[in-house]
Amino acid sequence: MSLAFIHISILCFLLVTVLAIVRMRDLLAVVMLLSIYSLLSACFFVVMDAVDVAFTEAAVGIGISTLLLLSTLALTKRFERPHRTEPVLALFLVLTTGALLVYGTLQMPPFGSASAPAHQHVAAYYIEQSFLDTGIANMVTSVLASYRGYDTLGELMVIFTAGIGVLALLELKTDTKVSRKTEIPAPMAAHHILRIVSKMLIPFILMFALYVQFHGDFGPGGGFQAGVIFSSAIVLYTMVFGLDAALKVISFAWLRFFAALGGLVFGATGVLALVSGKNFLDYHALAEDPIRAQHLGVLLVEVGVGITVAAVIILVFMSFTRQMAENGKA
Amino acid sequence: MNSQLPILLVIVPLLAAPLCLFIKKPTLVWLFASIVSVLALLFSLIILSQVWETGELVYSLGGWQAPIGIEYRIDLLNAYLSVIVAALACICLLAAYKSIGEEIKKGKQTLFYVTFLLCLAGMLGVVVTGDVFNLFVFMEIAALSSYVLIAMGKNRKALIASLTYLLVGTLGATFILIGIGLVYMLTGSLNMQDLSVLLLSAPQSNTLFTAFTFFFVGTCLKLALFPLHWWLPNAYTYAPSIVSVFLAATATKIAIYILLRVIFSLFGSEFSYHTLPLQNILMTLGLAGILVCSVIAIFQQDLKQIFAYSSVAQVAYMMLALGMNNISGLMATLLHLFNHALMKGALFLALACIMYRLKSVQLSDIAGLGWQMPWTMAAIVIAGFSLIGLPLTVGFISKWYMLLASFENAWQPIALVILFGSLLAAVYIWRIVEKAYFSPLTTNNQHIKEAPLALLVPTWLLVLANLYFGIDTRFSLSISLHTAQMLLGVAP
Amino acid sequence: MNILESFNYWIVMALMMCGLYIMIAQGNLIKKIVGLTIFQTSVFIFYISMAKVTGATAPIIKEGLELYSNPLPHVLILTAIVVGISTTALALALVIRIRQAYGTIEEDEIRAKDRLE
Amino acid sequence: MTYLSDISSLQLLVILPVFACLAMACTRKLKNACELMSIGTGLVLVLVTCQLWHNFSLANQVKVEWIELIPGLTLSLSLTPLGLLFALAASTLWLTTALYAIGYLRALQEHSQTRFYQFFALAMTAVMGIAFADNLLTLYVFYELLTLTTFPLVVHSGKETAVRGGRVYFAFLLFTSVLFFLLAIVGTWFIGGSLDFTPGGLLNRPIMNTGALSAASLLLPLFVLGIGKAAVFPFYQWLPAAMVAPTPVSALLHAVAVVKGGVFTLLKVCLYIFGTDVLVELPSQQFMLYLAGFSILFASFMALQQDNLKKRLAYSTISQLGYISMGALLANGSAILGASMHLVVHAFGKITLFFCAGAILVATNKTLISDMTGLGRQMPFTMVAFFIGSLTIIGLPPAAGLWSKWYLLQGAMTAEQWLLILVLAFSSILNIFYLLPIPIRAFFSPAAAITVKPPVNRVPTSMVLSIAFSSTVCLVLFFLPESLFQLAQAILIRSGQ
Repeated sequence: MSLAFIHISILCFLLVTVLAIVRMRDLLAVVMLLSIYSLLSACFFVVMDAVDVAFTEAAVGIGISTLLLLSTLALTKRFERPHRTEPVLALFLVLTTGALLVYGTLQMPPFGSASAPAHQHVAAYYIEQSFLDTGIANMVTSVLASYRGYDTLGELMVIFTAGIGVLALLELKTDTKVSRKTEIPAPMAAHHILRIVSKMLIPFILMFALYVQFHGDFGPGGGFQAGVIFSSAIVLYTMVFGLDAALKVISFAWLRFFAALGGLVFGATGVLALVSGKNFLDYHALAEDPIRAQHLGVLLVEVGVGITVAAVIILVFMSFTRQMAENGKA
Repeated sequence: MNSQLPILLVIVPLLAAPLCLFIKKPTLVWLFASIVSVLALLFSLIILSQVWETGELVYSLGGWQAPIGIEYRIDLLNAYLSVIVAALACICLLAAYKSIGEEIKKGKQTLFYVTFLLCLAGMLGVVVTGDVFNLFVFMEIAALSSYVLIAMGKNRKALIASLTYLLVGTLGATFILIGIGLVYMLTGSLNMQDLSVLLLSAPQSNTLFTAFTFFFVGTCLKLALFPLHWWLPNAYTYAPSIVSVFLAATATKIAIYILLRVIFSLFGSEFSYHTLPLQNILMTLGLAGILVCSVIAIFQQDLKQIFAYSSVAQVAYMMLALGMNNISGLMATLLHLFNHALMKGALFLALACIMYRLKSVQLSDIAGLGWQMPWTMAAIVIAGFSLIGLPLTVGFISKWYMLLASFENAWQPIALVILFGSLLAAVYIWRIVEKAYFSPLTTNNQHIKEAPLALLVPTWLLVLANLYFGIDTRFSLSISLHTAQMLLGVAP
Repeated sequence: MNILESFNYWIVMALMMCGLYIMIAQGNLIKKIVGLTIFQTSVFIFYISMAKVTGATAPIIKEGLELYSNPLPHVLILTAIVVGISTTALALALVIRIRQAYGTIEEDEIRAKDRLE
Repeated sequence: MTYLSDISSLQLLVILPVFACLAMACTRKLKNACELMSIGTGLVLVLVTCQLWHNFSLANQVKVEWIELIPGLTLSLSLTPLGLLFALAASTLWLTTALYAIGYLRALQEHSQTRFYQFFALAMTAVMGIAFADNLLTLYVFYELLTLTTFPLVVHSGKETAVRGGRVYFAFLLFTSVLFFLLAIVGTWFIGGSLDFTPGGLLNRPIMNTGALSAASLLLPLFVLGIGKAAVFPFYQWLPAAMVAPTPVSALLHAVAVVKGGVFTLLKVCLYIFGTDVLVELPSQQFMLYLAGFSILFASFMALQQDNLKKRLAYSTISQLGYISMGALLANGSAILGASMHLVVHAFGKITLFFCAGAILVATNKTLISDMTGLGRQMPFTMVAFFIGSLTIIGLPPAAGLWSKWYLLQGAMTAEQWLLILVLAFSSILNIFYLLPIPIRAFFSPAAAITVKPPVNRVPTSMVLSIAFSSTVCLVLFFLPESLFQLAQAILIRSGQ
């Protein structure tokens, strides 16, 4: 019951946060609350045994989306203009939808019951067989990368699309290369402590990223989380030392290249199976011993995911920062 | 090789997209993309013929048997849709060379083609997959890429349109996601084939009802069924011309396909039509949509707006026919999927021609162009006739089946409304014709020349298709008949 | 009858509805996007709570454990989160462009400017 | 003597004008090319039709299927006496009008003549298609085609008035055909399970079996209103509106091709879709008859008030069409006979009148009847022709109108429609009032001596020739109507009377 108590209270916290967001006019505060919301939901996921999801939510919700929102705020304005009309229609729509959902819950399989149909059919197979099939302890990884690997390819392509989209939308009006020392805002570069600490931190972050990348088989983690962590290192570097310095480390052209590369690595893994007469993404084509084959396949795929995710996130962040540079110039 | 076709159909464009980034010159990228789309069309045609001969194809990805893994399960409906999408993509890319070269600046053209291929891959992925969650993922690929494509429009309104579309589209997708969740909760499976069996045996529960409703509302948001259509007109209007062509011809069709799957494959027509009042809902919304949107279209000044609203009206037609819940009605829907793609493709391509020469598609600006750009305007006229539903065009065939369906249900008044709707279409086509042919040539249109062949050829390909498939209807009729029988579970 | 059985879901529904409300009702584009994020996240929460089996542990094979929570929804949500963040990134990029084009990110002001044209 | 098999000549009649149109497009550079071509086409059409007539016999079925649009719905042509009758009249008059048009267009220096001739030819395709359509769908296709091809001719001048007139023309015809005609066709398909024109009536058996009389009697009004080209009462405005067109167009299309296409369709529907046995059973038949009667009287009264000659002729056309529709709806032997004869006779009479109107316009730029007093002295020939035409329309000897009206009256009597008999009689008197005064005042007006002016320019020979031809035919058909009569008889035999 204590566990139940914990997760109920988390849910209540979530509700409070959201209600606060509804009322709040200060967008900065809204963003902060949103990251708190993500943090809480991450905790909730942990309570619900979804460690991988929690990990990802933490990385994405608290890290990336907050970062992006903040930089957008920096480019737009902080306070929302209060509007007079109370939207009755919206309220009505929302309430009807809610009512519908609640109506739906009335005959749902009870929460947490092991006998619910959701846990019988396919899930049961995964729990019993996945280790024997793939030799991967972390079922989430095995399902993600092997059983439903194709979904992951799709997911990767979604990120890729987003990256391309951001690139297409936020291009420079002046097509000259970004190398204007003064305009690029790197105010933190002045703080010695920050510089030293971040310089010390970055290698560890990168190492941790690699650990997460390759440890996915045994514990929570995997290509996506690793990619996010990896990118966070670069992001930190950019924030502290400014865009120019970061661009010296890795240029847009390279980022584009890597973004494409990751997807292609994933694709190539699948096509490898194709050329050897097996179905797309059938890792058994990679080696005789099925377990090793699965391991190898998952490894390759995860690497692909990691590369693209890292590249795209850096790409998006940098294009946002570059816009700041534009505004600073303007 | 042949056994791999289903997956090749999707991954060829999907993986071609990142490859484009390694090509320097936009022209080469265009060439590459066109080749890819032609390949896709080829695959889809072969698949269609295979399905026609041997029945549905099954392809389990990763070698994992469904429902453990994801599978592609292609029956006539999937194949039919994939052909439509791939064919339109080919035509669009053919026309893109000139039009995009004109409307999008050099630096971005490569990105455009990448996004276009992603959009194509996403749509094909949606069409062929046999797994609901996989469907969601690929739907998102298609959706995200189409937001980007729309936002590439010159006018700043394109940005707003794109964002609105993004919000609505994501809302719809999330609704569908909720639906998927509920369905999974009830059955523990994500495979459509599996679900269709399990859901039939599943007890009638609120949850089932809620699940259906979320699927339905989500798809209706995406297919712009009448009251949920507000995002569509601007999206089509301010997008680059080619994008308007592609989306107008395919995007809503994909959503309709999803709806068909949900109604007939997942929940079964028995549940949808008899347990739920789906029939009345579709009929009411359909009728309202036809009348309201046709009337709105009449009062537009921007040609793209006119045809965008007419698209909403045409979607309403399909929903109306779907609401008839008989073979002829379903056939009409399926026929119109194809026919409407042809009409709207031709019309928006013609607009692309005008855009290329005039840099505008305002009704007031095309005065007297009938004699300056004879071929383009003739294309608009013929495709317009098809939209009205005059005989010997594809429009007539689908109209005919809609009328038949309403007679079979003894709903003659509705038949009257359908015909009245096509008269409204006649009115807005007529405004264009009169402007183009019977109003004096404005001074700044004096020097306007006919559009380049690179644009005219694809336009007229579609126009001729409008006539050809209106006269020789064996292809579309036989396929839609068999598909309808399959969906309704009637023995052929 | 355990109150948790539905209470859990009801809060999730409430979260969803708040997100939806923010998205529909609020005029500020960033706020809308925040609403969208909340809406999606609450759907994730819904999925994850669906996967929970009382007394089970995280779906990572260990000796001596046989009751695991359902891994499949976790996988789906991993994917969904990624899709979500991609959408958000794209939306924010659009917002930035809109701000540059219109000088505002308030819906009604933008509409007013469009009407002026 | 046959050079072509009937099948091929049937198709030739429909296809040839299209080729003529294309050929004109190719040779638009050459001077007079398209005049020659249209004359040539006209000649060929007439010859081929005559040949068809010559070796026509009820025994042999001439039928050709082109393509199956929808399972059970084919585009197909076949030769029926009624169709042959219509085709004969149409092709002859088309040739005459083509001749007339040359003179007319040249005299008035009309612009873009090539386009004119092209659409003129295409319209002929549509007419032939209507004449030989083997089922309702084919007929509908050509019916719409006729609307589309004649529209450019109506708005030929491109002036604001022309465009407005054209709008009314197109709107009415499209509106009726799409909203009612198509609906009726679907209904027929639904009840009858086919759309083929079957002797004795397609709906005859299903209705007699299932007793779906009420449904069928709903169909009849749909057909009568839907066939807007027949200009039955509520939907007649398009015909006066179409008078903005050049006179040859008004002459051929709005005295012959389009309107006759309409009533022809109505006849076809009554004979071969409903069948006379069913038609008389229908509750709605009576209403439709009265509607026709009303439009006869109404149009006659309207005609009386018109001062513009072409407008007056247009309204007279409407009332005459009423006769034919009435005959078709009466659905007994002599009524059908009268209707089908009137189809031809009225065509010749009315075209003569229009030709004269055009001649007057060319010669004196006069369009108003009030200005035409004393015109007889300047252009006696034209006025004599006009007189003959008027006699034909009214139905007085020595003009052929007598026969058709006689049979119509007889039909009305056999059906014991006393009210309609009164209508017929009264409207004939009205005809006298609105037609005869024109030639009479032209010749015998005392005031005329003062207002005599020399014609602005002389009437071209081609126009004179065609006027002479059409008016003589009116007389000839009076003195030896056998051939016409036999063909009309054949219709009855074919439709199982």
